[in-house]
Amino acid sequence: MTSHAWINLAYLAASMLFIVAFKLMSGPRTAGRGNAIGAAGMAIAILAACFDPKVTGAVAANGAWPLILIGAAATIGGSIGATMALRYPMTGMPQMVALLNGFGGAASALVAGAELASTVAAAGGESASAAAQASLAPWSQFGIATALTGLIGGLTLFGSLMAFGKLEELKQFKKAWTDPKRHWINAGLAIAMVALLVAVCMAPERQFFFWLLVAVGCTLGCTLTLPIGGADMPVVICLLNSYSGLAAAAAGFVIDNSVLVIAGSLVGASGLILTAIMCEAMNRSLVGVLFGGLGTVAIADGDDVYAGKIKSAAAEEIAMILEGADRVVIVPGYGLAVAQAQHAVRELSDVLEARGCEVEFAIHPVAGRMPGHMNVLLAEADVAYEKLREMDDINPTFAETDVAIVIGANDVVNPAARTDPSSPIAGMPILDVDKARTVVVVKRSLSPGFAGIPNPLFAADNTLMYFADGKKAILDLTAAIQTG
Amino acid sequence: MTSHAWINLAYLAASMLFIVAFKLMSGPRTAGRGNAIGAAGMAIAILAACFDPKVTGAVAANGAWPLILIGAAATIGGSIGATMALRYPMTGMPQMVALLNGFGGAASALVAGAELASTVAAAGGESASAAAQASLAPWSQFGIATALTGLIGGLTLFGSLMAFGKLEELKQFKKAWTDPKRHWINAGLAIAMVALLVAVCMAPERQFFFWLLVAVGCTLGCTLTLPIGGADMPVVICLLNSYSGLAAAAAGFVIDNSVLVIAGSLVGASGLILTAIMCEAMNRSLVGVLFGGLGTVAIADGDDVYAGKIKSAAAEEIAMILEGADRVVIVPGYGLAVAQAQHAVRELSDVLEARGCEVEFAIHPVAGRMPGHMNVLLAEADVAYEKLREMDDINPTFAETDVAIVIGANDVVNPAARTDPSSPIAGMPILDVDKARTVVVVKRSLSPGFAGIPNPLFAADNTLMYFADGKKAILDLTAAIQTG
Amino acid sequence: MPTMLMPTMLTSLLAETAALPAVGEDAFSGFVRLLTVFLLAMWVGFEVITKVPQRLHTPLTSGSNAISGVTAVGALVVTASLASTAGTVLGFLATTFAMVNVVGGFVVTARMLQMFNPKKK
Amino acid sequence: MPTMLMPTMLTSLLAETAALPAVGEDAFSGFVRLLTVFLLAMWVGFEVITKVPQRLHTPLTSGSNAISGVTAVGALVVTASLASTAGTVLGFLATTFAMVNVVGGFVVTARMLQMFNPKKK
Ligand SMILES: NC(=O)c1ccc[n+]([C@@H]2O[C@H](COP(=O)([O-])OP(=O)(O)OC[C@H]3O[C@@H](n4cnc5c(N)ncnc54)[C@H](OP(=O)(O)O)[C@@H]3O)[C@@H](O)[C@H]2O)c1
Ligand SMILES: NC(=O)c1ccc[n+]([C@@H]2O[C@H](COP(=O)([O-])OP(=O)(O)OC[C@H]3O[C@@H](n4cnc5c(N)ncnc54)[C@H](OP(=O)(O)O)[C@@H]3O)[C@@H](O)[C@H]2O)c1
Repeated sequence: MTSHAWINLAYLAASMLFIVAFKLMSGPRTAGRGNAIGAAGMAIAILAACFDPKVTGAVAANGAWPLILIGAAATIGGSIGATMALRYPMTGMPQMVALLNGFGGAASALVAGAELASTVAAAGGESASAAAQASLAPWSQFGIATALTGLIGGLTLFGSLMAFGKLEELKQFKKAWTDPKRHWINAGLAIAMVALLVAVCMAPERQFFFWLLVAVGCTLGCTLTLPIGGADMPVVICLLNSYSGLAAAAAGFVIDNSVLVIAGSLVGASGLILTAIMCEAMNRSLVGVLFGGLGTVAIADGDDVYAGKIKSAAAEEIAMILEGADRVVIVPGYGLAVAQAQHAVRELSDVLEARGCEVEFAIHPVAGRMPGHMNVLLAEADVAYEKLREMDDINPTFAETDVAIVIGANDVVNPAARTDPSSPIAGMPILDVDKARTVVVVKRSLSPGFAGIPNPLFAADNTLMYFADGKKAILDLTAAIQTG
Repeated sequence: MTSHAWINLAYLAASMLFIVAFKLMSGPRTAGRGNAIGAAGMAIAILAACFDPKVTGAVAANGAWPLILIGAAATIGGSIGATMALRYPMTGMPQMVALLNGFGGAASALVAGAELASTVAAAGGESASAAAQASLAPWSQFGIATALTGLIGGLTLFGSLMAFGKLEELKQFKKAWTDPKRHWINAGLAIAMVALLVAVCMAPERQFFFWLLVAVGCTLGCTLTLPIGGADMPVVICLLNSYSGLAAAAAGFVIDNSVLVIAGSLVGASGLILTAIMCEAMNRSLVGVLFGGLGTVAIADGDDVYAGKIKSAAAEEIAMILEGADRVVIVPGYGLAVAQAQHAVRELSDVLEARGCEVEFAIHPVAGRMPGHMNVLLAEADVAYEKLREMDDINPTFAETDVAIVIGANDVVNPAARTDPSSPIAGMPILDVDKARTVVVVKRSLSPGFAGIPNPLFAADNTLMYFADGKKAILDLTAAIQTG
Repeated sequence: MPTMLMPTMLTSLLAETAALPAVGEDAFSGFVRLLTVFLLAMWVGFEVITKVPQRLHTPLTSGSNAISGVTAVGALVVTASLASTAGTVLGFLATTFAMVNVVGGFVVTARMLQMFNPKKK
Repeated sequence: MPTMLMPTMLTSLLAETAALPAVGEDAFSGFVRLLTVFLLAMWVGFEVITKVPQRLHTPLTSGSNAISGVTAVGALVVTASLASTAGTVLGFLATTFAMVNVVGGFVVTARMLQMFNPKKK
């Protein structure tokens, strides 16, 4: 409340820059500029914060100490962030985003805790401040907002950590936690949460309640995320992203600062929208994702499905088939990212095109482990944007395709989604590669994809399996074509 | 500032309803609901205003008087508004909207004046209020906002009145005011405006300056609108609509009320967007519209264009041509509205369809005197929505059209827009009726349309003129087909 | 070392800022708050309206015109507060005009939109 | 006549409202103001983001993630105000975490987007 008006003006400018950033980030051509403008807005907001009367007051009283403190924290945090961002492999972007997201939630919860500690300190003692005492009144904006920030922040932190673990495929997270007891545990936590929310709102000065509430939030972050199947993780990350925004907005109510409220709610809204768009792309309901997990559907055993029907082929054989092909569609999946085969694939497509063959890439919206994952990888390898075709666009053309080369994709080309209503991925729109004259599937084994289910495509009459690591397979294949 | 918080909450609810209303009003299916929700929001805002502490204080001090006053004003205003809205003929909607818009601007200017008078009264006298004195300080928010409200409000009022006069085709407004002296007059007014703005901001308590500023605004409303050609009036109305919103928003800064600010800026933004969309549809630049007028381009004389080339036909002859037609496109224009021929046209299309002929309507975006004018009229006559085709949609089909019946349209089918770069309507996209096998033009004479220029279409080889009042012409034609 | 001067300068800059008088602080902060609301609402307006179909322009113009009559709220309050004779008279006029705009605007829009409604009979 | 009672009742209702104590008025009004900003910004967010092309989801998620690190503003202030030891320590942690989020988020987004840029070499 007590801040010089021009600081508020700077915050307002930062808020507007954030909106502009969002606007630009949602267009393919302008996204880079949007990101830069977002960063500029952040710089303005942070600079303005340094001139906050509370900060200037502390500097006037204590000299450079406060500045050294925040400088140190910013340097440490900034370097960790920059290092992570620059070092983490591109295939691991989803995990990285989840982790950063968790840190944002943690920061909001900690801000609420710090504000609470400082306000309690200011309300007591000799020079007790009336404003601080008013903040600590039952059901004050400060109290309610503090409680919500702590809860959402904790939930975001641990939810994100779990998502990180699952996406990083740490073995502790390999299996979704489907113990039916979890419903009881969650119910108990929900009751505790409500009770503690009320307690913090009624008596904000009891910091113990606050931290207990944060702990409940953290636990809920785990128990709610663990049952969700890995295939649904991108949805969860978007949702957690939204939560981290809401936590920042709630922190804005704690410190009565509109830039936090605006930026936080922008993020909150965009996260919700992205979540909805993504659910639609995977043909799942949000509620289903959040509470369903992958359920207990009986999953057909791979051995039954594949028994005796698998035809495998080597590079030379496939090269011969490709020589007669006029149109080839390449279908990349998560395996492409694992094998880092994007450059190899690009070369293959160049070679095929040089021989007069038409080559296109079919991009499934949830191929990989993050929406847009394949686009990022293939763009890295300089594949022309026009050749990346979206699902609805390219599906009708498979019937006129001579060879579909599936590289490390599995669930997104699983015809069971179309044919088997009891399948866990039933109803998910898939790429209809099985309609192509010949299907070549490059993968290392018959092991299932993310959803953990067998794929009848591998046993189809027109399918040839090409067992090898993705990159090696494609390099060999390219060589075979060039020598053949 | 001194208002009970729940009133602010009601204002907030009203603001959100306004946003929802705008959202719904921009979809064809939901527009009616949007309008109703907007009205509900307004009701809430007005009801909340009755509980404003200033009002309740006055009621506590003076009994029912204040309520009777506002009740009387609301009743008078409401009944005038309702009567106008219900009585005014549908063809006159554009004028009606312009008029209502002017009243909105006037109201905002008057609110600013009233607030100023009351504040000056409160700042003086025995029980001088410090808050009122602060409001009257130089360059206070109150002073600046009051000045802007008065200026924009006055400009909106008189600009709208001029637009009304032009659209109503009052003879005083028949010719655009193109006296070159007007630039000097406007420059003088602009200087006076700036000087008075500064004067009001520096000394808000001098009410004389304020009213002088309002007068300058009113004059500018006239001098800026009068030179603009009637054909550009819809753009002007949209722009004035935007101004009335901005005036309301500025009034919100005067009385420190966020519902005025939010609703006003919504209207301001939407008006600007509509203006831009409309300029694009007419292929004109906004600056050109505002400062260009129709210019002094030498306009070809009608007699030269038409000399000896006009072929006119009677109902029976046209009926015979229509009997052999498989596809007929009806092109309505402003004359349809004047003749109120929409029902007759609908009947004609029914009769033609009953004989197995395909009938469609080609709707030019600026046909009539208001965007959407033709849609409203034809919808009134129950023409199915699917049959109303937009320009870009239907233009390619004229080559396969046997007969194009142009009813009271002129400028929107004038091929000079395509062929004559010196024409005042050069570059405006038009309906390519001249590509149809036969063109029948229904109008009363060879007099020009809104832009005041001759139309080479009338002299084309494949054009037949059918001179008569629109409604009578169509009724006769229908009768001729049925008897023929 | 000149680089060492930077923190010192920043420290004293910030410390001096603290000593600045907070003149007119509240009034201006209030303005920034309203400005925030104004800019956000403008943005919402821009976003919501872009891409209206052409045929809805007329009803949208008249509907938004009705909403701009929200100035009635200010008119009501200034009239009913009876703070000065001039204010009350002007307020009375303002209320009347605003209500013409509000009622006329919503009714005329409803009338127009009804024509789009196929089930009107 | 019962209809005549209405205005009388309204008058006394309004008159009584005036006498209500304005308890907590400022605090709650402040809340409503922030709530207004919150709702408007949410709306802007919804409008701006709908219909992002699929392939921008990842950079958009990470970019918006970076913006949610705006909580750094609050963290900085509470740390540097040195109001209590616990507050400063917690604030220090909060600042660190927030800056990881901010810097990491923007850098990673820039890195991703660079890959979409055809002129990158
Ligand atoms: N994009 C998103 O937003 C997102 C995020 C998270 C989860 N998901 C889920 O992830 C799945 C994505 O489907 P997807 O078809 O892309 O992938 P997938 O179903 O997970 O299948 C990946 C396949 O790649 C193969 N593979 C792994 N490493 C390889 C290597 N080095 N060389 C060659 N092949 C390799 C694997 O088989 P081998 O082990 O036999 O080689 C596996 O069958 C869907 O279930 C989706 O719902 C999507
Ligand atoms: N839609 C908008 O937003 C809007 C708004 C304002 C202005 N404008 C401008 O208005 C023009 C619209 O073009 P338009 O082609 O629709 O109309 P127009 O060019 O104004 O022509 C109208 C024609 O209708 C004829 N007419 C009038 N009364 C008639 C009756 N009772 N029976 C039969 N015919 C009658 C007139 O000729 P006779 O007198 O010989 O019968 C005239 O040629 C454009 O210049 C446009 O820019 C558009």
